[in-house]
Parts: sequence; C-alpha cells; structure tokens
Amino acid sequence: MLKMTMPINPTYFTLLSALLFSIGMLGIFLNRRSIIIILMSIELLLLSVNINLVAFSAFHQNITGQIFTMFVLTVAAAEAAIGLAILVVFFRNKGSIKVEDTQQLKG
Amino acid sequence: MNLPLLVLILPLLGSLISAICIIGSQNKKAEYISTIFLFLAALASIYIYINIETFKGNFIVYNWINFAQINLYFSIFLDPLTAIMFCVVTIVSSVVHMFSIGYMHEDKFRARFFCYLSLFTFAMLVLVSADNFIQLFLGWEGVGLCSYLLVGYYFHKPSANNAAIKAFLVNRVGDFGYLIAIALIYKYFNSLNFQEVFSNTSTIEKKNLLFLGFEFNLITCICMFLFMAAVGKSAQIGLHVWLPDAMEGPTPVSALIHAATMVTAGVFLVVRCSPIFEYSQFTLNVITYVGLITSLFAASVALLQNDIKKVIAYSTCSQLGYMFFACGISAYSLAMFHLVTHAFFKALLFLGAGCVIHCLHHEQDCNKMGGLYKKLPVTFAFIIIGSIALMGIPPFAGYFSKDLILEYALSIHSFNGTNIYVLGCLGAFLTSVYSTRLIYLTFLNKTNIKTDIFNKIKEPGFTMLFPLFILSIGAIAGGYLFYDIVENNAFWFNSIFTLTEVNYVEEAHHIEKIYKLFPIFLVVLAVIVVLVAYKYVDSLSYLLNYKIKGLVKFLQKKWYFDEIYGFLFVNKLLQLSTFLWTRIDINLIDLKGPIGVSQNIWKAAAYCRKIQNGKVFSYAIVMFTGIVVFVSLIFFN
Amino acid sequence: MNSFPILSAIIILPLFGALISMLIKGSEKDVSKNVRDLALWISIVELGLVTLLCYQFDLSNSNFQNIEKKILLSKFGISYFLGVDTLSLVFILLTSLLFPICIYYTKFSIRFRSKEFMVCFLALEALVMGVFSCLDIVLFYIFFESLLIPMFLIIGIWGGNRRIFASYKFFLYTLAGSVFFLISIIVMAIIANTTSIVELDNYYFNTYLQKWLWVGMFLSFAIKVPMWPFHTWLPDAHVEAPTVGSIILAGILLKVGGYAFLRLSLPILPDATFYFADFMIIVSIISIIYTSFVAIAQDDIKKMIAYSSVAHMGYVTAGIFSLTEEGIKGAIFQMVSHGIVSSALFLSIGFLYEQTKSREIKTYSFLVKSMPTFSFLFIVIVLSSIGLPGTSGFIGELLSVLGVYKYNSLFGLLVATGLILGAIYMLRLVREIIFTVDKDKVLVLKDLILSERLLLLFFAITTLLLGIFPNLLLNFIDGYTFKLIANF
Amino acid sequence: MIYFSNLNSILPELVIFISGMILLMYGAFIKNKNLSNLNILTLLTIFLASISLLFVPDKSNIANSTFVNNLLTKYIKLFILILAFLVIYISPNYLKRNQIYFFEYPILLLFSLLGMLVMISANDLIVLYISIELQSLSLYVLVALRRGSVKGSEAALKYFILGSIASAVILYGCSMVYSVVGSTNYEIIKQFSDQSYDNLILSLGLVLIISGVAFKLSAAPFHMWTPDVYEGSPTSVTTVLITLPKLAALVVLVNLLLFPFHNQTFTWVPIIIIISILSMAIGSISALKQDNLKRLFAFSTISNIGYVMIGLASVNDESIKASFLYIFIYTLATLGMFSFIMILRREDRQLVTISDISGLSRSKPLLALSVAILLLSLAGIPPFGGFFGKLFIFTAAIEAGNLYLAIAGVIFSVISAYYYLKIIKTMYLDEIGEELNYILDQKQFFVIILMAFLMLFFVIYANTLISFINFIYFQ
Repeated sequence: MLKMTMPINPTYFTLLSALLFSIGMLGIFLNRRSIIIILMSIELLLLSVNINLVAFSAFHQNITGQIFTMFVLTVAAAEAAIGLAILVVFFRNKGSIKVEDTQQLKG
Repeated sequence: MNLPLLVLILPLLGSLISAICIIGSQNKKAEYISTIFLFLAALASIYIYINIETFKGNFIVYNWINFAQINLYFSIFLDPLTAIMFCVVTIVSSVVHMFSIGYMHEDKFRARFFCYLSLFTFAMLVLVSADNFIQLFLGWEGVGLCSYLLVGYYFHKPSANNAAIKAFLVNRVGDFGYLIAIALIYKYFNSLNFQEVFSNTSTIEKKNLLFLGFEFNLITCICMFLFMAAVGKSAQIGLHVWLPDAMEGPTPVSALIHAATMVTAGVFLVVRCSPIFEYSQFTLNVITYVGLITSLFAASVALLQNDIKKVIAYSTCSQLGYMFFACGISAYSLAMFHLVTHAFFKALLFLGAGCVIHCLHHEQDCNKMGGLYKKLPVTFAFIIIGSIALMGIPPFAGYFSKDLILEYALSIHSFNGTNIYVLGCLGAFLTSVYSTRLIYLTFLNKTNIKTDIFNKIKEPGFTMLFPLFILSIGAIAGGYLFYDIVENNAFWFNSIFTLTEVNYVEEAHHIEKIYKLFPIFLVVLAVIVVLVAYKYVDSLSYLLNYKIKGLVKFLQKKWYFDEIYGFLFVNKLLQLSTFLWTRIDINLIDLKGPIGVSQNIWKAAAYCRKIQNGKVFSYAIVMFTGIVVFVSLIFFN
Repeated sequence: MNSFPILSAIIILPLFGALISMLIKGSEKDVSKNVRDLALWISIVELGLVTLLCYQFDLSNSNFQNIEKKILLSKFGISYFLGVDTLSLVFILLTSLLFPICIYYTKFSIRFRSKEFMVCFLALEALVMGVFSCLDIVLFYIFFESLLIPMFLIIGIWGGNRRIFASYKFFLYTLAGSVFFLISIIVMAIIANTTSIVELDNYYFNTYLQKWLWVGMFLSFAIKVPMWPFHTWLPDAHVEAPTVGSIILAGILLKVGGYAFLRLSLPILPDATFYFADFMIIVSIISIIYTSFVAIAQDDIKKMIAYSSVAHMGYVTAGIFSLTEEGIKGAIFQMVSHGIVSSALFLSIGFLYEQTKSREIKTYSFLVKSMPTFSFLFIVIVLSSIGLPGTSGFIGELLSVLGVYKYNSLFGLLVATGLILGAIYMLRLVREIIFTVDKDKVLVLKDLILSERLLLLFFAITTLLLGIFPNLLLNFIDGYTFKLIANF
Repeated sequence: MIYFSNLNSILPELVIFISGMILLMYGAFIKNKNLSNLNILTLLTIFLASISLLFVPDKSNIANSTFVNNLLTKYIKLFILILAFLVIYISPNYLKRNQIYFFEYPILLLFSLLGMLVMISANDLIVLYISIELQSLSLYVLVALRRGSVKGSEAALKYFILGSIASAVILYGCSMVYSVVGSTNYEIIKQFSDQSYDNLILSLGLVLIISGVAFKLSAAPFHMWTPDVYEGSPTSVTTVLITLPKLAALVVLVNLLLFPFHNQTFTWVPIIIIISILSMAIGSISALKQDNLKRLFAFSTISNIGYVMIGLASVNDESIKASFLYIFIYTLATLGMFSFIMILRREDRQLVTISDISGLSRSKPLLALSVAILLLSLAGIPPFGGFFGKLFIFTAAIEAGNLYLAIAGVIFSVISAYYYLKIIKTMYLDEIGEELNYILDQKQFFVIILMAFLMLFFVIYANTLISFINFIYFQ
C-alpha cells in the first residue's frame, strides 16, 4: 500500500510558483524584441499558478485545486488562441510584430 | 402757509422752473422768475428776523431717516442764529441774482446758471435750518455740489473743470472729517439731533477715549473733526487751495459763494456747535491760531496777486481768519456780527470787480487796467465804499465788527487776546495795503488799456448798479442795523452757548483809548504809504523784482502750497494707483491666484500626457509597481 | 399660507417662458422680434406676480411667509422649501424690476441669436428668484450654482473679443469657491440632520466647528461678493459681458453673495461670525481703499465701474460684519442702491458703446454738447455712486460707516476714507468724457432716443427717491434686522 | 432530478447561453447577408433573459453555493441587460457605415454578457475567474473586430496583453487564498478569515485579487490601457467597454470585499483610498489637454471610478449604496455621451475631435442642448443628476469620517469641470464648423434625448430610486 511518506513542504511550491510568476512578469517588462515573447510569458504566468494550486490541493487533501487547474489550463489555451489571432491581425495590418510598433496610440 | 417753509421752498421752485426753462431755453423767464422768488424770500426772511420771537421753534417737514431708535427729521429749526443767516443768504443771493441778469446777458444758456444759483441758495438754507447733523451734512454737501457746478460753469475751459473738481475734492476731505465727527457723536451720544447732543455734552465732558493706544478727550476729538470740516469749507490754511482756483467761475458766483455764503458755512458750523466747542479749550486755542495764521497768510499772499478776483478771494480768506479767531476766544456773537457785515461789503467788492471785468470784456489782470475812475465813476465810488468798509475805517460797518473783535481780544488780558490784538492789527495793516494797491492799480493808475477800447468803456446798466447800491447801504449802515446782535446777549436766546456770560461791548470799552485808535491809525498810514509808493517812487518795480525777489516770488507762488499738494497728493496718488493696478492686481493677485494655479494644473496635464507614452511594457511596469506598493502596504500595518 | 403658491409661480413662469421661446420657429428677423416680445411679457407678468407677493405680505410678523414645502429626497429631509421674508422680498423686487428693463434694452444691443439669449435670460431670472426665495440649504446651493450656466453662456456667446477667457474665469473661479460651501453644507446637514435654514438657525454648532463651517462659506461668498483678494474675475467678466449681462451681473449676481452672508453665515454661525468680524472688516476696508485706487488708474470705463462696484460692495460687507443694527440696514440699503446705480452706469456705457463700439475713455469727449440729456442723467447717477447726500448712495454709506464706527473707531475711520477716494475717479471720468473739449476727436454722437432717456430717467429718479425718502426701505427691513441682531 | 429542480435560479444565463449557440449556427449560415434580423434576434434574447429574471427566486444559492442569487444581483443583472439592450439597439447603424457589420459582433456581445451575469452572482473563486475570463476574452475579440484598422488591432493587442496579465494576477491571488484556506468558496473563506484575520498570505492574495479587479474597473494605477484601447476600438465597442464591464467589476469587488474579506478592512481600505485619490487625480488632470473625445471620456471614466471608490472606501452601508447610485447615474450619462460620439458623422468620416463639433448649437440645437445637459451632469453641476450622485458620495464619505477624501473629490471635480466646459464652449461659443450630415440616426438620437431627460429630471424620480436601492441592498 502506498505509504504516505512525509509530503514535500508546500512552502517550496509557493516559492517555485512565485519564482515562475516573476520570471513571467520580467519576460513582459524586459522584452524589447517581439510580441510573441510577451504571449509566451503570459502563458508562463498562468502555468505558475497551476503549480501553486496543485501543490496546495495535495496539502489540503481536497481536489478543488485540481479542478481549478483544469479550468485554468482550458482558459490558458483559449487565451493563447485569441492572442495569436490578434497578433496575426496586427501583423497583417502593421507588417511587423516588434514591440516598438505598438506605440501609435498615445498622449 | 408757514413763512420759514416758504423761504425754503422759493429758491427750490426758482431752480426747478429755470431747470425747465433750460430745456425750452427761454432764458428771460428763468432769470426773472428766480430773481423775483429770491427777493420774496429775502423780504420774508427779513420779516422773520424782525419778529423772531413769534417764529422761534422747530417746524418738521417730514420724517427723513430712522434707524436703531434714532428718528431724523427734515425740518426747519428757527432761532436767532438761523434767522440772521436766512437774512444774509437770501439778501445777498437775491442781489447777486439781479446783478447776474446784467452780467450774464450775452451767455445764451444762462437759464442753467440761474438754476444752479437758486439750487445753491436752497442748499445753503437747508444747511442753515438743520436741526440734526445729517440734514446739516445734506446742506453741506449740496452746497459743495453747487459750487462744483458753478465753478465748472464754463465747462469748455479745462481749467474751470479742474478747478471745479479741486473744489469738490478738497471740500470732500473736509466732509470726511465731518463724517467722523458724526460717527463719534453717534457712538457716544447715541443721538444726532442738536437738542439731545447739546443738552448732555456737559455730562460726557470728562470722558476719554482710547485710540491706537493714545488717550484722547472725547469732546476735543469731536470738535477737532468738526473744525476740520469747517477748515475745508471756509478755506482756512491747509485746505484753502481750492478758493483761488474757484475764481474760474463767473464773478456773481464768487460774490455769492466765495464771499458771503458758502465759505461762512464753516463759521456757522462752529457757532452752531458752540455748546460742544465751549467744553474743549484745546480746540478753541487751535481755532484761534489757525484763524490768525490764515488771516496773515492770506493777507500776505493778496499783496502781490495780479488777478483782481484773486486779491478779493484772498482777502475773504483772511477776513474768515478774523471770524475764526473771534470764535476762538468764544466771542461767537462778534464773529457772527463780522460775518454779516463782511458778507455785505465783500459781496459789494466782488460785484464791483464784476462790473469792471464786465466793462473790460473779461479782462481780470489789474496791471492791464488803470485810470478807470474817469470812465466808471459810479463803480469806482462803490468799490471805494466797499474797500473802506473792508479796511475798517470808522464810519463804515467793517470798523464796528473788526475793531470790536480786536478791542475785546485785548480786554480779556489773556496771552491769546494780546496775540490776537497785535497780529490782528498787522492783518488790518496788510488788508489796507492790498486794497489800496488794488484801487490804485485799477482806477487811479495811468491807463495802459489801448486807447480805442478805453474810449468805448461806459458805465454798466441799472440791473448791475442797483444791487451795488443795496449792498453799499449794508456796507455803510450794517454796523448800526445789526449792532444789537452784539449789544444784548438776550437776542441770542440760547442758540449760542458760552461758559461765562460776557457783555462784549462794554468789556471792549474798558481798554485805553490809545489801543482803540491804533488800528485806525495803522490803516490810514498804510493807505498813504501805498499811494505815495505807487505814485512817486518809480523804482518800486525795481525794488520788488530784484531787491526782495525771493520774498516776492514766495508770495506770488502762494507759499508754494499748490506745488507741495500737487507733488504730495496728486501725482503720488496716480503713481500709487498705477502701481497697485499693474503690480499687485495683475501680477500678484491675478497671476499668482487663479491664472497661476490653472497654469500649474496645465503643466501637470502636459506631464500626464507624456507618461501615457503608448508602450505596452511601460503600462505593465506601472501596473506592477502599483501591485508592489499595495503589497508593501500590508507589511507596514 | 394662502392657497395659491406664488413663489413657485414666480420661479416656474420664466422657465415656462424659456421653454416656449425655444419652440418659436421662423426666419431670423421675426423670431428675434416675437421672442423678445414674449420674454418682455413674461418678465412684466413676473413683475406683477412679485408686486402681488409684496402686496399680500404683512409686515407685522418678521418670520417667513408664503411657505411651500415638498420633500425631494428623504436623506436629511432635503426638500423644495420656499419662503420669503422682508430681506428676500427686497431683492426679489429689485430683480423683477431690472429684468424687464434689460429685456427691453436687448432691442438695441443683442443683434444675433436672440432666441438662445432669451432662453438663457429667462432661465437666469428663474434661478435668481429661486436663490432669493428658497429656505433649504441644499436647494439654495443648487440655485446658487446653476446661476453660473446661463451667465457663462451670456458672457461667452454675446460678449466682447476676450469673452471665452472671461467666461471660463468667471465660471471656474466661482465654482472653485462654492465647492467648499458644499462641504460645509454636507457637514452641517450631517450634524444637524436637517437642511432647512429655519431649523439650522436655532441649531447650535460648537464654536470650533462653526469656525470651519464659516471658512467654507466665506470662500464661496467672498468670491461671489466679490471681496478683495477674490475680485480679479469681476473686471474681466464685466469688460467682456454684453451690456445687459453686465447690468444683471452687477445689479443682481453680486447681491447674491451679500444676501448669502445675511441669510446663512450670520444667523446659523453667530459665534464664528463674531470671531471673524474683525477679519472681515479689515478685508472690506482693503477692498474699498485698494479698488478705489486701482479704479483711478483705469482707462477702460467698464473696468473702472467694475472696480467701483467692488469698492461699493466693500461697504456692504463692512456694514454686515459691524454686527450693529444700522450697519446691517446700511449694508442692505447699499446693496439695493448699488444695484440701481451700477445698472444705470452700465446701461449708460451701453448707450455709448452702441454708437462707438469702444469702451476707452479717450474715445469720448465733450459729450455735453452732442448728448446733453445723456450727460445730465449720467451726472445725476455718478453723484449717487459718489454717495452725495440726497441720493441713495449716501444713506447706504453713512449707515455702514456709523455701524462700523460703533464697532471699532479705527475701522470706521478707514471705511470713511472711501468717501474721498470714490469721488476722485468718478469725477475724473465725468471730466474726461463729458466736459473736456478735444479737437482731434471729431466723432459726433447722436443723443439718446426717447426710450433710452426714459430708462435712465427711471434709474435717476429711483436713486433720488431712495435718497430723499429712505424710510420706505429702512422700515421695510426692520423686522429682519431685529431678528438677526437678537443673536449678537 | 433534484439537480434540475433549482434550475430556475440560473434561468437568464441559460437563455443567453442557448440562444447564443443557436444564433452562432444561424449566423454561420446567413454569412453577413441579412444581418438585421440576426440583430433583432439578439435583442429578443436579451428581452427574454430579462423576462426570465422574474422567475429567479429572491434568495438562492446552487451548485453547493458557488452561484448565489439575491435581490441586489437580480436587479443589477436587470440593469445590465437593459444597458446591453440599449447598446445593441443603437449600434447597427454605426457598424454598417464602418464596415464591421459581421455576424460575430452580436454573438460575442452575448457571450461577454453571459460572463458578466455569472460574474455578478459568483460565490466561488473558480466561477469568478471563469466568468471574468469569458467576458474579457469575448471583449478582446470585439475590440479587434475591425480588421482593416491598424489602431484597432494595436488597441486589441494592448487590451489583450494587459488584460491577461490582470487575469493572471487575479488567478495568482486566488491561488494564494486557496493555499491558505483550502477552499475557493466565499463562505469557507469568510469562516477562515473570521478566525485568523491577520494571516499574511491571505491578505497578499486579497491584494492581488483587488489589483486584478481594479484593472477591469480601469482604476488609477491600472488605468494605463484605458485611453489607448477606448480610442483604438470602434465606438460601439467602446460604449460596451465603458458601461457594462465597469458595473460587473464593481459588483464583484463589492461582493468580495464585503462578504468573504469583511473583517480584512485594515488591508483593503487603505488600498481603495489610494486607488480613489489616484484615479480622481489622474482622471481629471490628464484629460485637460485631450482633444480626442473618446480619449477624453476614457479619462472621465477613470475619474468617475475614483468617486465610486470613495463610496467603497467608507465601508458602511450608506456609502456603498451611494456608490451604486453614483455608478448608475454615471453609466447612463456616459451611454448618452457615447451614442452622441457615434452620431457624429460627416459624409464618410466619423468625427472624433472636439474641434469637429464647433458651433453644433447653431446647426442642431436640440442635440447640442441634450449633450450639454449630459456634460453638466457628468461635471456635477447642480440642477442635473450627476450633482446628486456626487452629493451622496461626499455625504457618505464625510459621515464615515474621511473628510479629506471629500475635499479631494470636490477639488478634482472643479478641475474636471474645465474639460466638460470646453466641449460646451466649442458647441455654443465657437463659430459654426461644416454641417453634420443632415439625417441623424434616429435610434442614437432617441437614446441621447432619453439619457438627457433622465439627467434633467433626476430630482423627480430621485427619491423612488434611492428607496429602491435601499430595498435591494443585501437584504
């Protein structure tokens, strides 16, 4: 029978997800090259949350966290689809997907 | 119909009718109606004066202002003082009306002149017949307004307009003093009617008031401010600058306003408020010395004036000085006596000068006249009578009133009294000097008018000479007719109040004979000296222009009062106002205030637009900093 | 309380008139003609209603009459609460007199878009009547604020060349001030749990709180009056406003500030008023002396008159805060007389402006020859504005000086100096435009036509009438002043 | 079948969902040909949804209390449905003329509407997150609908990127809360936070959730996207963006802050205060120099959200009701304003800058008058509705003791009065520009007049409205 060994302390998971989350955020700020990198970092943000949820669902012995993760994954997929669609439209109009070109609306 | 009301209403009606005549421009009607009304008023006021007993009392016309349990009535308060002033004002005014029919003959819009003249008389009568301080102030400012209108009658002359504004503003400075006096009286007596205020002055006599840390006696303050108003109106030293310029107006105006009525309003105010003035010896001393200085100052300046009317104006100023220092030694009835006689002979002098100017077609500089005794003998005679009365040579009215003041002053054996006597005699000497100089230059001197004009000069008409005749009676007989004012104090009933009951006439008799004759001697000496000097000493002009050049210039420049005031007030005022407007109002309040604030907000708006720079990641950075700030907030509390 | 709600009728009638004049169609010319007739008739009927109100108002009891109350919002019982006492009646009468005159005068001055003008004007009249007759403090604020909109449009559309700047400044400056008044209202409403002025009067706020509430109100009313530091909007607003706009601005809108002091600051916050009385009188003294000096330096007639109105209103605030019976009566009298005098002055400048399209002093000279009747009437009005005894200006100034002197002699002394300064610039103006002869200025002006003469004559006669028979007004406001003085 | 017994509490959502699907199929067939009846059908569904609201029970929570219904949610949903009805009602004419009249437009709108309805009655973090995402995603696509315009696509991109960051932040916050509480249900969170209210992670999670929702409300530090997106996207979409999501986000925030995190006030009250002051400041000051109408009203929304936050920051019931009243008045006025922006059309070009409408009062007096009323009401000038909104907000703030908030609000409303006045000035004071195209769109014109009418006569129905809000407030 699977002996319940001492589970890993969940705080490490919060640290991991916080780490991932900040990497995602930095990905958005520091990137000057292309918008796709921004989309990727948004995905990363969502995934970091999943880690947190799954870890704590195990810790609290209930499956709410995992259900939540299911939803998050589906939503992340939908978001990615729409993000790319908008990027395609933007590329067709603008001709480039560099971040600098998204500065026409200002003031 | 109540007679005093009639006296008051007639000039008002006269002015209204002539006002209507202005529109229709029938000048003839306006002249005659207003003159007739004035003569009726004069007769009525003489009748009132004669049997003052029956008319004594306060006739209320209507309830004017009431506030905070104070009811001020517009009323005619009749007592001997008012009766005398009624007579003086109406007689002189009717005479001047008649004279100006002739004088203003060729002016096409003279209805306006008569309207202003009658309105002036009405205002003067309102002033005189007031029973409370506010109605007196109404008459006071009404008189100031009419003098503004009359002095500025020839409005096409810019100098006339400036003179009119100057007269009004200087009077306004005096009225400021009057307003403060009213406020003081109201604050401490809680009433403004003469009766109530005079009756309980004695109770409040010792009261002191605190002002900016200094202790002042209440009564002295009130009297000083009232005297300030009198100085403003009667052109005493300090606020006299407007009188010589007021000569811009037509001569009848000067005769009526600047000789007989308006300028004496100051004296009337002091006499009317004698119950208050008596309790403040300090103010009485001030009045004495201001009167003395003014009489000497005006006499000295009159010595070297060229304009005939300015000489007479300064002589008025100096005679007013006499009246004031008569009040100073609380000889109010003597002051009133001198006021009455002075009104007659000064008006006579002015109208005489008016005839001369009229005949010489508005030539006022006496150096350009001379030798007119041949051409204008009657006017010459009248001016001689007037000057003799002015100088105070015995048979004429001037002697009685002026010398009585000097003798009484000597008889009270006080420091003030002797000062008054000595300086009064000096003043009398100077008066006779300038009046003889005036007569000599205009009449006795060899003519320096061009011969063709000189031959055409002829005597003025009856309408101009008859008024002179009436006034000359007053100048000659004035002394006898009005002597009983001074004779028995009972005449004054209680309109004049003096601390100690004094019979002036027999007091004046106590001094030695020599002192009585000394002023007459001085006057005659002066006449002889001037005639001899001008007749035979040809080096006189050299003496005046080089030897004592500084003094001459100083006197001609009227002791530089105009320049000082001009510099001190007029252009300082303009500098201050432009400074306040441009510096403070626009640069400080406006720019720092609303416009300043809105400009800063505008800069902030520009800055905000700069932040919105369109870069996605900068937006994300702002969001993230927001989150970091909020998170750090949790740690702190 | 009789059945017929006169006060609501007085407010709603002009609004109704404004609505109808919106609907008038047709060509430009005859639209402007019958819109003006309609507006004239509406304002005359309004005048009739006001006289009816005065007629049935019994002077004996001094508390509010013609009460009308209808709850608007349940919170704090904010209600449509109208009532009138002698103080508001005086100003309602003044407003109903000035408006027909202005509407009649628009025949000469307003040439274009007269339909919009009449709509704004009638709306303005309704709101002003509302301000003077409402007894609920929130309702007062609503009328007090919405006055700005029609005035903004009047200055903005029909004004001079810098009109947009002037209307902005007018609107935003007054809005900035009155917004603090809103805070005071809210605080008062919360603490006293009522917004009716009658109840607020006898509610006692503690002195510390009263001071803050008073400051809030002061900022708004001082800008409206206008008092010294907050007066810089008035010259711009007056110079740029059309003649009719200036008449209403000077004649009535300045009085709203003074009325607000008397209706709100004094009765509701007596301790704070007593505490700030010295400060207020000092500021009014500065207003009088400072603005009289500045007026001397002006070369634009309308600006000079604007500064002179600030000086005259200085007397009003000095009189009010002397907290003596004659001071307050003097203040009210001065407000009425200033309303008449300044309207007459602006009207006469309007006549000149119509012919020469310029407000500079140097453009006019020797008017006495070309326009004799105008000169005569103008001088009578100038004399009243100087405060010559026998005219209404004098009574107001005299009573204020007496009141302030009773309060503190130094202040009284300084207020009285205004007597001299007032005369300087007015007489200088009269000399410059009426009497000086200037050869190179050759423009010949036609004299006033009959209707213009009647207008000026009406004003001249009223000033003289009020000067000779001031008791008409002084007894009228007796009841109010006793009630007010009771708590000082 | 017990499961289906309480179906009636989610009836409106069901109606919209099903009709959305059906219309999607129908749309696929008609391929942009007779789109008008597609439009009518959407209006019909919204009408049906609001009717179905009557059957919803006053008090119910289903699916083990992840979806709760009470009077407040019920009537807020009704108000949102009415707004949606109006927005769709006025937009077809605009869409036709600007070549974005595709069949996807109404359907996407329906789905975002569905997201909002679910968001309002969400009682569980999962349901909350999903509905937020549903609403945002459909809105991202709506903003990008105008394929040809560069601005549109850039706006959509910005909106997408920043929107998804915000959702990620909300999600992270929920995960934080879940990690501590162990459940995502509001009641359980409430029980947990009642016991140990000073838990650090819990407040961290709360802060993150608030920041995310504040982004949806376009409150101050998270407002940067609003002006660009509103300017870039087509006006009919901006009208949707500016009215509906704001209301839904506010209800979510109120539910969150007053129910689960009720005793955590020491964490979120300072944040709300900072947000409100920042929004008012930035909203009023940076709008002064704007010339583009849509951008100007973006900033005006930001400042108005600031005022709503004042109400929220004063925590007591009176202030929350005042916020609801304020946002009710403000949404109506902005709806009127944006239908005015849509109506501004000259031959082929859509007018957007302020100087384009100079002298409008001469050409179209009634239109100019009603716009002036709306503007003055937004500025808070007395006789109109906006003033009473602000009056109640300031009263509530002062009653709760934060006087400085009221004073700040009052000062910023004076500053903001300038740019409302600027528009009135251009309409009334300036000389007349070229003629608008003569035939105004009747529907949009009707909505403007209706909104102006509501603002002008606010005083009359004010009392009934306030008592109604008292009645439905969390009974």
